[in-house]
Amino acid sequence: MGSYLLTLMIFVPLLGAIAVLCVPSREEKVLKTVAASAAAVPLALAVLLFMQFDRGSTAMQFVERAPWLPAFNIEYYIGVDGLSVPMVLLTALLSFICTLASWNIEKGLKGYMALFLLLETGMMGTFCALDFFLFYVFWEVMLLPMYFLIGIWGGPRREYAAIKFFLYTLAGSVLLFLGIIGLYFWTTPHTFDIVRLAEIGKTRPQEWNPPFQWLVFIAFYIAFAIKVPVFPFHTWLPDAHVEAPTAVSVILAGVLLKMGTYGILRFNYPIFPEAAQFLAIPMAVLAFINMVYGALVAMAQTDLKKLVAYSSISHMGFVMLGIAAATVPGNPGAAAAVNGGVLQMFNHGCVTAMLFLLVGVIYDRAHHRDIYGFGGLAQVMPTYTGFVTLAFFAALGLPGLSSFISEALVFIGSFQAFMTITILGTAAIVLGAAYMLWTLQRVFLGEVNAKYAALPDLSPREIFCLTPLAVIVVILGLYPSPVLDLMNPSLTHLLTFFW
Amino acid sequence: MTHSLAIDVALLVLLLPLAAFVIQIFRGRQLPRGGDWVSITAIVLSLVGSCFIAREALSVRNPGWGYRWVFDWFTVGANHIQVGLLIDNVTAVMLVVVCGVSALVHVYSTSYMHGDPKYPRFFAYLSLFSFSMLGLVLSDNLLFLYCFWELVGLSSYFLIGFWSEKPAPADAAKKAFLTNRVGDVGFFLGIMILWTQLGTFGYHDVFAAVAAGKVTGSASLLGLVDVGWLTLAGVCLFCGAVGKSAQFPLHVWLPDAMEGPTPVSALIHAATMVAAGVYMVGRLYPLFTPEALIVIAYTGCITAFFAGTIAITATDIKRVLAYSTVSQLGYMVMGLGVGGYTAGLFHLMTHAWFKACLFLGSGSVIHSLHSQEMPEMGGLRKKMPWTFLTMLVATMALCGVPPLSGFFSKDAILAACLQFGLEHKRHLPLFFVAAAGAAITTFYMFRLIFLTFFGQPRDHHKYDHAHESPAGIVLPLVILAGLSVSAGWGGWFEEMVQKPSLASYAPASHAAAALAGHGVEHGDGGHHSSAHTIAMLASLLAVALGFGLSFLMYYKQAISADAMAERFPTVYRWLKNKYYIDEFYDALIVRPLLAFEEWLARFDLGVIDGIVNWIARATVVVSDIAGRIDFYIVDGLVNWFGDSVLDIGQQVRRIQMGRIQEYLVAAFALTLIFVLTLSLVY
Amino acid sequence: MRASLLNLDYLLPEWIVCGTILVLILSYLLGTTDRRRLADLSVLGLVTALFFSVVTFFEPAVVGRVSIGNGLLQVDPFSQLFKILFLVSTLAAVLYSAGSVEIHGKRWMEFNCFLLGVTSGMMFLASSMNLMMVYLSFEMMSLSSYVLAGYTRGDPRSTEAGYKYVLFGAVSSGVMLFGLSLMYGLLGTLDMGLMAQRTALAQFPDLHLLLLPLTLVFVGLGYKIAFFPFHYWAPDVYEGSPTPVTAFFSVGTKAAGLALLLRLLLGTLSLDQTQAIPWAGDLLAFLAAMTMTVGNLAALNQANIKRMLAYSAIAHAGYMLMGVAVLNVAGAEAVLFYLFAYMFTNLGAFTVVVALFNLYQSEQVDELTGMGKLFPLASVCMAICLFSLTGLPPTAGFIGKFYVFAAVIQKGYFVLALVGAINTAISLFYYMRIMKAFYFREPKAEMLAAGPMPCGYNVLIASLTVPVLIFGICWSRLYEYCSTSISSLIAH
Amino acid sequence: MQVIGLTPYLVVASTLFCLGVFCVLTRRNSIGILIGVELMLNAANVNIVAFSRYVGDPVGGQIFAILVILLAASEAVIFLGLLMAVYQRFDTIEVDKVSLLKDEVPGDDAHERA
Repeated sequence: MGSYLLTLMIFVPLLGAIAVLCVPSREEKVLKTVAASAAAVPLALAVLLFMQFDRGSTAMQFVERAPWLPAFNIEYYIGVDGLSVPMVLLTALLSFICTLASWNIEKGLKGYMALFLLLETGMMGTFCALDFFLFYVFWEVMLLPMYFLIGIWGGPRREYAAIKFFLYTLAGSVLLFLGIIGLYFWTTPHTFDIVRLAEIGKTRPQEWNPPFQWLVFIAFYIAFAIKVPVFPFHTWLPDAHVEAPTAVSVILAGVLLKMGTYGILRFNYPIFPEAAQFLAIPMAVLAFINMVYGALVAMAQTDLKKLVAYSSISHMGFVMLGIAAATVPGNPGAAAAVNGGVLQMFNHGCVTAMLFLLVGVIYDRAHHRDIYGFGGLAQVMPTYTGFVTLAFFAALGLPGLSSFISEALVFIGSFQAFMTITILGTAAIVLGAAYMLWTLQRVFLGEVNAKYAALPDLSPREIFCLTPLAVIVVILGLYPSPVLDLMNPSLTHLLTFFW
Repeated sequence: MTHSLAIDVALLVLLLPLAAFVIQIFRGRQLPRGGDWVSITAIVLSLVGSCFIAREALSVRNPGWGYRWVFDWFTVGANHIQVGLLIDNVTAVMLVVVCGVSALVHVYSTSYMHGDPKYPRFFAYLSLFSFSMLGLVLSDNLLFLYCFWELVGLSSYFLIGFWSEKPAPADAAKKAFLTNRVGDVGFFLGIMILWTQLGTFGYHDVFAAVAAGKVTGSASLLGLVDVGWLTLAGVCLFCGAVGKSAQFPLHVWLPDAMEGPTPVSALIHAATMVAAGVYMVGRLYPLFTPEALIVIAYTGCITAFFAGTIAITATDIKRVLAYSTVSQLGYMVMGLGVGGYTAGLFHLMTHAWFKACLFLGSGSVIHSLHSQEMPEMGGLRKKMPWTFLTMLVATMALCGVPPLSGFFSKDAILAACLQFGLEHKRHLPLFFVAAAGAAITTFYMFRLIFLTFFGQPRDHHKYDHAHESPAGIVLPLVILAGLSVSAGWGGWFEEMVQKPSLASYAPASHAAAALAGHGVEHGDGGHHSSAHTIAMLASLLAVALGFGLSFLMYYKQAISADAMAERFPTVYRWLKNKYYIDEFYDALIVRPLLAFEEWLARFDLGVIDGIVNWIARATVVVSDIAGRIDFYIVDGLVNWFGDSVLDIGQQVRRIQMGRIQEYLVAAFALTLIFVLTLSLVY
Repeated sequence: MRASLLNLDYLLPEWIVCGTILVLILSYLLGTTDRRRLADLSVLGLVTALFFSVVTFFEPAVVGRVSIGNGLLQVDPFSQLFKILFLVSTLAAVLYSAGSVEIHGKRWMEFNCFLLGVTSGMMFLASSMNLMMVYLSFEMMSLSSYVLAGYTRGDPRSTEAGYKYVLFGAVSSGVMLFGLSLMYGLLGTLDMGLMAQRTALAQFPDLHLLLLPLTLVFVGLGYKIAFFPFHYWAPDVYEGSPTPVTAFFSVGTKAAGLALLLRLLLGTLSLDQTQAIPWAGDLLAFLAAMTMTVGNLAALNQANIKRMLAYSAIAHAGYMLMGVAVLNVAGAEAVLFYLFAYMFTNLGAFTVVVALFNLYQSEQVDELTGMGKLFPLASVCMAICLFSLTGLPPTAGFIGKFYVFAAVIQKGYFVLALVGAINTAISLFYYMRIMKAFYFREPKAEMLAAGPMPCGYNVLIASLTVPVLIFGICWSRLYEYCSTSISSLIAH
Repeated sequence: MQVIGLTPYLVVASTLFCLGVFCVLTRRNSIGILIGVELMLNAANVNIVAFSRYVGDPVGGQIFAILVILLAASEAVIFLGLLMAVYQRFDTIEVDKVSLLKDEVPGDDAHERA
């Protein structure tokens, strides 16, 4: 058992997409069922993976490899370690939830679902690939459906947002592409094998001379930074998030942003530990800017969705800070920082997914998202308000909810490494609370806006979508070990690259 | 009592309110009576458990008594992050205080909140608060403490903003949470410093490591001052207390928090939560270096005096009490700062009873009058005798009239201040300010009593409708008044709660070094010093003075308060406007910050995005001349070429698109350039 | 190597193509004027030729290279692979034109004959081993293509296209011929095999003297391949020509030029082995960079799909030139692979353009909105083709780009690689402009009236797009063939 | 007997070629351009014949030369044929006037000078 688990997980959605295409488009019920079940299979498999994963080992598990292009040593090589399993879980969960959340799509449901499932294949593949070439293929495959999902089903400025997203990401990925090829030829024997490249990075980094290391490191970094997104590459994000339909925003913020930091941890660090160490401070400064700048700009937004989008920038800054701190030699908190960073990736994925789903709920009902345009919704939609409150407080890092532990770990772990940055960065905590509470007050507290006095509360389907996330947020806040134990060995192993 | 039994009881005490919260939040509406009995049962059971633990503590009467229980929460790297419970004398007392006040407030609320549409929700929040507060008291390490610290803030947010459909409570709730967040960030920084230095969160481990001198080195602040890590950690941790215990300059949220329902004010903003800061300082006492303690002492002193003066001019009954609370918290903090560990915590405990009583009493008045403004009250003692009596007792306790409980605790603080002043002469002003503060306290408290209960009714309409509150309200008042009287008797507290010595945590060999490194030891202002007598006299004098003045001004009206206000307009204005602190924050922080955000957002849209757009536009511009690009580049080259080299310029006068010949010219010209360049280069 | 005059059987594909021309003329004279019937005939001929090209590709003797006509021609895997490429693109062009409204029924036979004439010229060019033969076949290809460009009589734009094409072509081939004559003098022989032997032995007094002749030859090739600065004619001619012709030009003639370029640089002058002409690589790299930049930038603002694809074709010539510029086996293999990928992709995209033009008589991007809704299959295929043109996985275009970039980076031309990468990003913008019109906008009311897409076009579009995907996922076999071809080209 | 060396032939050929190029680039009249092209082709032919003698490959070179003449003729035919068509549609054989196909750049009409 398990030998084809990852392959199944990656390609079942693709089969689902094909199946969806075969269903006549007027059979909406059937379409939805097929799509949801195609997304449910990877979720079930991911849970199986979660249970069967050997938490004691730092090696790649569930490895499958087969030659693809022997001439270039390109392989179909997939596997997971403690870093990818949480991401795979997140992807499977959010994809499933999002297929459900998209049931109210009106136009072109068939195409939407097919693209969505294709997107899932891309995401799963990206997190599982252990061959650089394969990784790149999945990385790009993800882009295409995303472009259409934003461009066709998005808001009024969808064309602009879609092309902006696409261009930004592609600009990054061509750099990545050049870096991958360069790395291949500068390694003897030539290889795309990520595991082997990491070994070389650890045992004989002199394989690559310093200017080359730097060039490739920076090329990779920019590619991933665009995805994270790191200031000043972030401007695609608000547009894309705001224009995208709800479920796509969820995937964008919940999964795609994580690919940036995942890439840095998976490629930049193990392959070029020296360059990573050298660039730790610039990376931390960027992380700091992300945290504080994102929070400040979020505060100034009047569009609920934009606010959430900018809060993502801020929260991804925490991740960046954590992983930057992991490279500093002699930092006693390195393990805490990197664990915190990756846990924050997972947590932010859940929390921001909730936030976007919730914004989608209100948009579906009121057809606008102006923070000033509501008021007193707490009385009109109590259940909804309950979920929002939970999500907001999770987002601002309240203890007992998942983000707290990850943010605390990041700060604690980064303190020794970047004292000033960390201290200044705590401002983001206060600012985060400020804009969240401010929004909460504007939208939910105060007098009921007569215009929205009759809005219906959450439907069972919406509750069904939100509940799993809420449960995870609470459980991981109380007891993060299930996820932390998963990644701790792998991440601790990663730290050995730095000293 | 065995170890495991004690822990089990403690866990039960902690988790019962949580269970009640969960039940209430999901099922409250469906339960009979809105489920208030669920919460009440839970908290009463917790109280029983607390008493069980306290009885054990009392029977042992040993300062070293205690149980600890830890478990691994999670692991990062090789670090096992642990959390756990700690039961010792301080905890035991705090448990009883928290559960006691909480239980009484629960009972009180059944009457006070009767008929509110969100009645079940209120009890849910009360349970959540009780859970958080008990966790805060019981936790045995910094991280866990911080978690509950924040949760307490959260429940406070919910409770202050309980009537969220009105703008003022919602604002106040937000303000409270954010102000606290600022302090909490400091607190968290302190935790970070300690963890970075020591790699542990547990109190015991931290103390042991500090005692062993493991925290070394210093941080340079802005390159100006070098501060020892330990001192810095202490000050940072204290920031948390500044926020939560409403110390200057973060006290601004507490008066606003009075927008919440009165039981909440009594429970959270008088008796328990605001005392958490004081409790935390006491809990981490061995950590604080003398330098840190000086900061603490002066912060407390400033707060005590400053809040007291504001209370003089306040007219809202709850606000007077709020400022009084701030002031009393300042006393406690100051007590701890000057080394009066026992005194500070003692005052915490006594203050909890009488301040809860005062708040509930004021709630009773508000409940019957539907007004909080003292100028609209007067002469209520006949209409509300029970309320009047209990409040009077509590006021006397607060002012420190012997032999009520406040007398003992306040006296202990004054004594500690005096003793500290005597030991370190330049810190003697602390004592005088404290003594003056005691007089001010008496003055404004009796002003409250006189304005509310004596004299002629000033608003007859309201007066006529006034009535004594129901038993659900009166009963807690009576119990609390009783405790206000008696809690200080018997000297049990001093016996049980004694200042922990850092040396006791140190491994033997390090003890001496640690003591040496710790510099001046703060003496504990105990009863046995001569300072005590002087302090007691000063205290009594202050009470007499304050009462006298108040009596003259507000009962006899021999001195006109208005005249005084006219006589000292500036002073009055500053006091009335709370020293303009809120305005100051607004002007200096809130507005600039908002402006900055606006600017940043515009910056993001205009500049960063603008640059990107500009690049895009530039590309489009480039592409706009895309059709021509061949030609304009070629054009220049060709012209130059034709005029100077091949002398065909006369023929190539213009370049127009679509003309095949010009294509050819361009191609040839470029070919020639290539050939020439290449033959020159190679 | 079988060297004999009598190896004519290896030229079977060429004979078949030439024979098809005769058969077409004959059957027309005998009264078969039906376009469908004639199309069947020429398709039959082309498929047979294709079949024999494939067969000869695998023939062991061919792998060992077969010399024909006393060294005038040589049949080797390199030439055969190119012939396959030519035949496939001709097949597509024939099928386009069979249903095209631009080519009038009565004159369809002539058109088809010229088309096959171009094809046979290209096929001979791929096999040429003698400068004389090179010029002959080059002209054979060119002369027929001038006619094709100006074929639509009623449209002055078509005439203009033909006129411009012939003017530019005549001048370029004249310049090339002058270059060839100089080469002949310098190397002392017309036989490219002999030249190869001499270059390998470095028997030339001074290869630097080749600077001028080689540059002059580049002019001719540059015009065929349409690379900077000899690309100016391309947008105008592509726009003016009938769409099937444009599609054919953008693939077939480009490939023919590349075949000659590769044979000349690698097969004849052995530039991969000798460092005798150090500037060749740098010059080509510069031209490559310029070509794709100019092509992409100019394409950005085009509203006419045909013209946009013309500029895109120029840009792609730049990418292929990148592979040539590295002057080694890896680069040449990359170019071959890229050509195949590009052929399927570009033909696929053009099929959609042709089909839509037939329906709407429009080539304007902004008019063809909402096609995704009206013609799902064609639009999806168009999307795949455009992604492949951009170079996104999992399409053949990506793999092609991968090989080219790999070769360039391996060689150490980092700046070139970077320019190529940036260009890839730029190109996305205008390709996505088409996608935007197709998918993000609603169809115009008048567009709804048009009938369904003819089934034949759907089949054609799909069968050109499927290889794009297949070669994007399992491409190793195709790559092996490219390798075989190149090794037959450079082994001496 | 005095032997004329290779150089004079090359000089003649180069001159011819340059004249051809000049002609092509400057003539407005399409026929003039055609003549220029013919000049270029013949320049090449002079080269080929001279070289064929010089490198001792009389047959190949001469056949090549004849072929070039042949191809030049057919090229001229096609050129003239298309020129006829141009004349029918544009009423001119001035090369500059045939410019329907171009990049339409907004605001570029301003350049339409004489």
